[in-house]
Amino acid sequence: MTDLPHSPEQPVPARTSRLATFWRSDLVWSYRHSPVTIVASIVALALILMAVLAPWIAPYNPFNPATLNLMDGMTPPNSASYSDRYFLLGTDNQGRDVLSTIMYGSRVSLFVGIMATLFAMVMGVGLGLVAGYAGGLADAVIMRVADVQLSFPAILIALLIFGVARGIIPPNHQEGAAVWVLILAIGLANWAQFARTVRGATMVERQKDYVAAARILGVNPILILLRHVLPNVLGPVLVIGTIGLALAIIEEATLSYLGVGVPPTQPSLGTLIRIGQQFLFSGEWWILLFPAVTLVLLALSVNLLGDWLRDALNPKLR
Amino acid sequence: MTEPVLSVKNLVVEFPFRDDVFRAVDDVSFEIMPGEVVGVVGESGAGKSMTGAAVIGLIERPGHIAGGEIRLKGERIDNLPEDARAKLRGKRIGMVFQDPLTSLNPLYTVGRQLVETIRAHLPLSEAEARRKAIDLLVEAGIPKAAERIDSYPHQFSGGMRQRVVIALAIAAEPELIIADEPTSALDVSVQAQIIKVLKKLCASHGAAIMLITHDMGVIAQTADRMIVMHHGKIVETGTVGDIIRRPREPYTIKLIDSIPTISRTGETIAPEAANDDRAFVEIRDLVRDFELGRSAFTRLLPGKVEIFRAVNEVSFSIAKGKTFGLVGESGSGKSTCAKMIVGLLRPTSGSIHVDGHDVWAGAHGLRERRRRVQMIFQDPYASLNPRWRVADIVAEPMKTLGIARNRTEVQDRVADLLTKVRLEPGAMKKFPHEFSGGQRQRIAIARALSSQPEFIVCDEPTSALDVSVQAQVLDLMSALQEEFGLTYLLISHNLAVVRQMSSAVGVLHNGVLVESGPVDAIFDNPQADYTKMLLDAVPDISKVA
Amino acid sequence: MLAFILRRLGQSVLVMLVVAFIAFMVFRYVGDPVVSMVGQDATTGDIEQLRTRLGLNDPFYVQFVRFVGNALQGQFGISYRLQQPVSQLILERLPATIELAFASALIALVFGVVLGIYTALKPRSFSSAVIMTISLVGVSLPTFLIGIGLIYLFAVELKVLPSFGRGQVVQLGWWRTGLLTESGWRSLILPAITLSLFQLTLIMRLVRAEMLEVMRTDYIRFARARGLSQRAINFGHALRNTLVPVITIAGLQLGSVIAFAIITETVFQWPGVGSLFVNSVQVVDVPVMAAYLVFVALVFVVINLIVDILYFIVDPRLRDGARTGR
Amino acid sequence: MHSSLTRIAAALVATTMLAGVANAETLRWARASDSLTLDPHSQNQGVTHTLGHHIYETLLDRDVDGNLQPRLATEWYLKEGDPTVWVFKLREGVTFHDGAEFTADDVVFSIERAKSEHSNMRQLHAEVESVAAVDDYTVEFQMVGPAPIYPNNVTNTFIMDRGWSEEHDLQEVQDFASGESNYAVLNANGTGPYVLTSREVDVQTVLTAFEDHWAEEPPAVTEIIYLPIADAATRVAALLSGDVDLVQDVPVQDIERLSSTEGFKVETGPENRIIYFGYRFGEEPLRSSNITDSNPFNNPLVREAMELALDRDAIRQVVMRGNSLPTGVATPPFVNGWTEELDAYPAPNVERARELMAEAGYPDGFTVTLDTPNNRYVNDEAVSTAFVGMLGQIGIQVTLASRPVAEHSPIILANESDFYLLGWGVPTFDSAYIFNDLVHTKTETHGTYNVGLYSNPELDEKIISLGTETDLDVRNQTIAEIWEVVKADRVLLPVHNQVLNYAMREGINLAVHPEDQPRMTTVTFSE
Repeated sequence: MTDLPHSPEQPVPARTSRLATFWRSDLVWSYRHSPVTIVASIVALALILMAVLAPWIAPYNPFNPATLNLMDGMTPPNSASYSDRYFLLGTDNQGRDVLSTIMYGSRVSLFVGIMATLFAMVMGVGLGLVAGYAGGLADAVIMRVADVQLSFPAILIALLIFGVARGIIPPNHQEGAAVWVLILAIGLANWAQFARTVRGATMVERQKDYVAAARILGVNPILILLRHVLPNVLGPVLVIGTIGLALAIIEEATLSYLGVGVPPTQPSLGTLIRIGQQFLFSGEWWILLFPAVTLVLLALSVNLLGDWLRDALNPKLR
Repeated sequence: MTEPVLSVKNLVVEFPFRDDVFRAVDDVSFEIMPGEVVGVVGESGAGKSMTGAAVIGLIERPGHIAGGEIRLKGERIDNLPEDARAKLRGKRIGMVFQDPLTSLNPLYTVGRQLVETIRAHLPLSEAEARRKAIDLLVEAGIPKAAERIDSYPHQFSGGMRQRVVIALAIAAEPELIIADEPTSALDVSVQAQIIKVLKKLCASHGAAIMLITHDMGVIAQTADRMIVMHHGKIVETGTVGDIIRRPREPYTIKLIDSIPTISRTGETIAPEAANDDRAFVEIRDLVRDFELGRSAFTRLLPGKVEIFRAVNEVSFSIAKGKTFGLVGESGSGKSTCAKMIVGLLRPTSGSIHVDGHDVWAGAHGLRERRRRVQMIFQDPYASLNPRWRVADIVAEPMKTLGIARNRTEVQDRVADLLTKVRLEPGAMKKFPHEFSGGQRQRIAIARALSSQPEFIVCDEPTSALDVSVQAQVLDLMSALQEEFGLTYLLISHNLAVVRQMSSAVGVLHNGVLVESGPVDAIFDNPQADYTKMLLDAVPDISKVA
Repeated sequence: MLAFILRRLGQSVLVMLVVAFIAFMVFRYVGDPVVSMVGQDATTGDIEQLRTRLGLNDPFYVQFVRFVGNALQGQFGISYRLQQPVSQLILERLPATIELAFASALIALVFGVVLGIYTALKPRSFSSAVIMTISLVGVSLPTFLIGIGLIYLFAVELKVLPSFGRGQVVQLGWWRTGLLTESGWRSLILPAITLSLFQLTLIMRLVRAEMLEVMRTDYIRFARARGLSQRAINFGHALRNTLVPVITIAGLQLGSVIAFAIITETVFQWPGVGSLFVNSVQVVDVPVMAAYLVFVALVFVVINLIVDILYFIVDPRLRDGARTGR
Repeated sequence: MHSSLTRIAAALVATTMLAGVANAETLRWARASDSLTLDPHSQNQGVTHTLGHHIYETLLDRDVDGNLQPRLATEWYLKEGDPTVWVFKLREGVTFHDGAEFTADDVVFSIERAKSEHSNMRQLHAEVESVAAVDDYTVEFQMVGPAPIYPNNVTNTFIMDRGWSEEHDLQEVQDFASGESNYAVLNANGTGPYVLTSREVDVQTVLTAFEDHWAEEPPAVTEIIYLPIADAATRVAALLSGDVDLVQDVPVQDIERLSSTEGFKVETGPENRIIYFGYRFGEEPLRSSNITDSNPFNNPLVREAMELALDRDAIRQVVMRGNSLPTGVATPPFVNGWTEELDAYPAPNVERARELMAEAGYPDGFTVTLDTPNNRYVNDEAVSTAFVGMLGQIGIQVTLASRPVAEHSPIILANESDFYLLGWGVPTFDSAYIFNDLVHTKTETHGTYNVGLYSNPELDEKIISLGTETDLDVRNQTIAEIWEVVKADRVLLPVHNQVLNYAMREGINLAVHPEDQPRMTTVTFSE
């Protein structure tokens, strides 16, 4: 029998280097051809870098109260302050450098956002996998809970969870735990999206024969879920994760706006906006404007990336 | 016969693909005369569907006609503006798609869709259009058409829906019907009826048919002339009889050679029976019930349980080293059988013994089953985890069952297996999407062999593949059976494949094994009516007029 | 159908009980209402006494059972803060919230669906890309910022629209409506827009995605092959099929508008249940907070039920039970 | 573009102003929160009383300087020969809104009601044993003992009509536990200058002038539309956009902008409220500190260091925008017992403070959590944040726990805070009110807000004596002695007295009320 190396039905790409393959991959190709995405990713990257490197690149450390001079408060952007220090974006009502607080604040916001999203992701993906794979009662219970959860705005749920946590944690530990409570609250408020999507994708994947092949071998169901199903449902998870990150950042801001966020001595972007909003009418526009613009830029660029990712990972939409 | 209905000259359809351009249809020319049935045949990717889409003007973006011309009754149509082309559709060119389940809008009644189509093209009142719709349904062979016209698509069976689709296509009396794989999604028995309806309707309404299909058998039975396409080009055209009996081009020759037939033409490919006739696999009174319409919550409540029996007391046995073919149409329970045998689904009652071990009996049976039984699936695209490398896919069974643990040992074995299924060992590092369908099915076979099984259940192993590839895979399976002394359970709706591969065969219908026995006996001298009907319905190139 | 609705109702009751329980439990931890209720002059003894009188010293389950029992009779007790029956308070404020929610739901639905269809029908056009990108701004701006921005622009700088409240209202039976006066309509504009933006974006994107999905289906191709007009295909076939999945999600989204209104109502001082809730949270007015949560759950349950029934009407496949179709 | 916008805006302002002048007698009055109830004795809370004063009246009133003034009572004195009886002579010719005549019987009824079990005003009348009508216009209050300053306690206790109350079953004050709402919560019948026309809780309350009021001059404002607007930005926006005429609780940062905006002005004046920091006394280590073997706050040197770190003037200038009166004593200047010497505070001295910290044994400082409300006092959170920065400079690393007052108060009252910010109003205008609750050792009846659990038996004795001492000179001497100890011990760390701001449309005149209880009767209009 003369063996044909390739069937005629589908051309197989010539072998190229891994880098070249990557460069030609769908994802990269669609990225290269979307100027909005390129700009968004540059903005997002810049903001993330700015946040991560804040302790090294910020002109001041606004979290260290010892360095503050209250009399520097309300210095307008790019002008001389009481103590003769220079503040590019001015100072807030506590004499904190607005630029530095934005840098450190983004750090807090991003940390909360990323951790909360990761938490929601792990929980949602886990429950979604179980619901989609096991089906039956587990599925019914998990998805009902998710439905109820989805019908309440995340903010309301986060408020509730925040309230409960505050009730449980003794007052003296609340501030230290505030960030974690926030992460927990936002995470718990957002897991259902992941669970829903993953459940749907899992139910599709479960029907596929590669899962049957593993089941025939008697592979442990947990291993099937983790090694077979999980990698194949990660695409939509990534999309929701990205969009969820933007959402989490906004939720953190809204919670902080409602006054139930991180301590005001270590403000996040939302806390900064809450503080800045008080100066909307009094002329100190920089205290509100710069953090607000940063927040919107951050959320927008992350959203744009998520949007691109959604389209890029869903070739049908192209 | 002066003027052709359709005349296509030097048609080129291109798909700009990133920096590249993919030529789906390349310099294709042909003509269809009034009332003529022309078959367009080719394997997947041959450009036959794209040619049809180009004619009716439904090429999906970003594809477009890049050259050539299309004339309908002499009038050039490919360069018409979109709304003018839209007016031709349905009115002068009708189309039938492959899947009747998805071709109809699920939210509207059949009648509404018919009336809407009729009134879009003919100046009829609502009532007149409705009368015509009923007539069309009657013509298309829908019983009680006057009542059923107000039913929704989901209330029809697949075959009935395809009749509705044909009625819709013919509703405005077009001169040409393009039928794109009109029967591929249907069972054999239904397939024959649909072809008949299509031919009858077109004949009575005077429409020519452009029949696009991968199934040479369908064309053999239906078409007057045929066009063979390959890689976007026409390879050969001629009358059906000429091409099937005397193909000229090497591609056509190879294509026709690889088509299995239910008539025993030559040597059997299946290896001659080993002398050991003791039943290696023994299926006894296998039954499987499903509960219907119960959600997880309602299951908690007491109440009447409606039961559907998918498999009903099926018994057969397979001798070691032999192939048992299990045939049946969709819903006959053959896949349920397969699932019970490989351990994916617990039987309601009955037993399955492999080499004397009851595979559903406790931990022992479980162990024996996992070691001895393997499965090859229908869809090579879904049966390989797309995120795993080939090496890992093939190694999984041997690692899971502890056949080989040491890394180099695993690697050696995987390389060995890949060679056995005639793939380069270099394939190990690649992902499944880098392979064609046939190659993937070989990877799947390598995986099945990886646990050194004695018995392999093959569930429609080639039905997703093109004929030429199908032949290669079947060859490979036979060769491996010989080499390893494997026992196969071959499940297929394709009678020809079963006949070619099996030594014994069973026919399943509605969960019941209506007939079983040696393959020649069943095929040449069927006893059950169902088997006879099935065999009669099979389109076969040997039946060419 | 009846059996189906009964089953749904059963599930709804379960949901309500769970929410009631959570609501009750949560608020036991939010803070101590008594401290806000007594004045600066109260002594520790007074406080203890009030706690006992309010039953706050009873075991948890006793309080819960009492709560559910009363809730079933529509009794959520007396607001600690306003000293009026909670059910009356909520009923009084319901019209404001419902009018706001409906107005913004309408905006979100109309613009969401229209823009969604537009961007789906012209997926590659420049204007669609612009709409899609701009719509992301809508979900990237926190609601409170949008509200403040709109107030600043339209009320303070331009002085064309009122900055707060719902203007003049007219009493129609127990329903107090702002829709019959000009000032009522003018007051509605900014809050309704603020509240609708988020949902608008969601619905638009949902409609677009679903419609693109539908446009790729065989029956749309077949409809084109049948020579139906583009109009008939887009709006007769594609849209209706698009709306089936949209109904569920849009329905639930619109339900959550009512609860989502918390922030908008606070910013615009809109006298609805949302601002009642926020005001109550500040002073830990437990009866109001618990009743509000139960109310939101009720809205969810009712909307869910309506959505299910709509589904039945829209999708014939469901009417025959799921068994026939695959 | 910009100039045309401004022109449009200016035109619009002009039209709204015209509209405003046209119905000059109506005043749209906005503040942060609504009155909790119209039931006069249910809540002892400033906002509630403020509205109450427009509908109901009290026996005595207080002027802008805090002096007692006649209202429904024209004279009041201790009964000759019996220092335990207070006599009130009542005003004649006063009628309730429903036409009923005001008599001594109504006073007896109201005081008894205010003393009843569910009344929140009960505490103020705890010393009253019984009330009796001598004749139609004379009432005698029998006290449990000598109660020299009791008249100070009646300024927020409103007088209801006995007939109307009995008709509507109002003998009992609203009881939360009963699960029922009483008639007086939403309805009112007082003798006050305004009649309740409509009330929509949290939305708006409309009052119209009472034509038969006893006052000679009818008020300039004939109709009041009272509008609670919780969000500060919205409140200011409402004033700027002409939707309201008068706004209370103006954020300090907006005062300058408002007063410099054409057509608006801001009245400011001191409030009878002190803002202070408190800390835990006693040997027990702090809960939130890294020092686990002692309580740094218990060390007087640390307390002195903290005071030296506190830059009150900077807080005034930056955080309060000049709208506060920094002080060194925990009492507002209105209060009996306040002196200028007490009010003096040391200049900040970080160097010295660091030395004191080292001397106290905390050269590297320590950590602690500061509990602050964030919606109770003017810029409360910002004041705390600023102090956190200042303490950071002497090595005290503070974590700020900022909470809404509803969450803050329970922590305070349960003595769970190590270090906190609190404000204290003095409705009786007497130091004893401060000592009773903030300085006296915590007991069932005293020291409710002595969060730091400061305890000085000697002071306790003196504080108790204030309640019965009838010789005012002796009493004032004792008050001075107590203040001396309190200040020397730094029992509390006062920051400033709050300053109130009322913003209004140009053409409206209203002075700031020290208890933040503005009376619309005092509003005048000018051209």
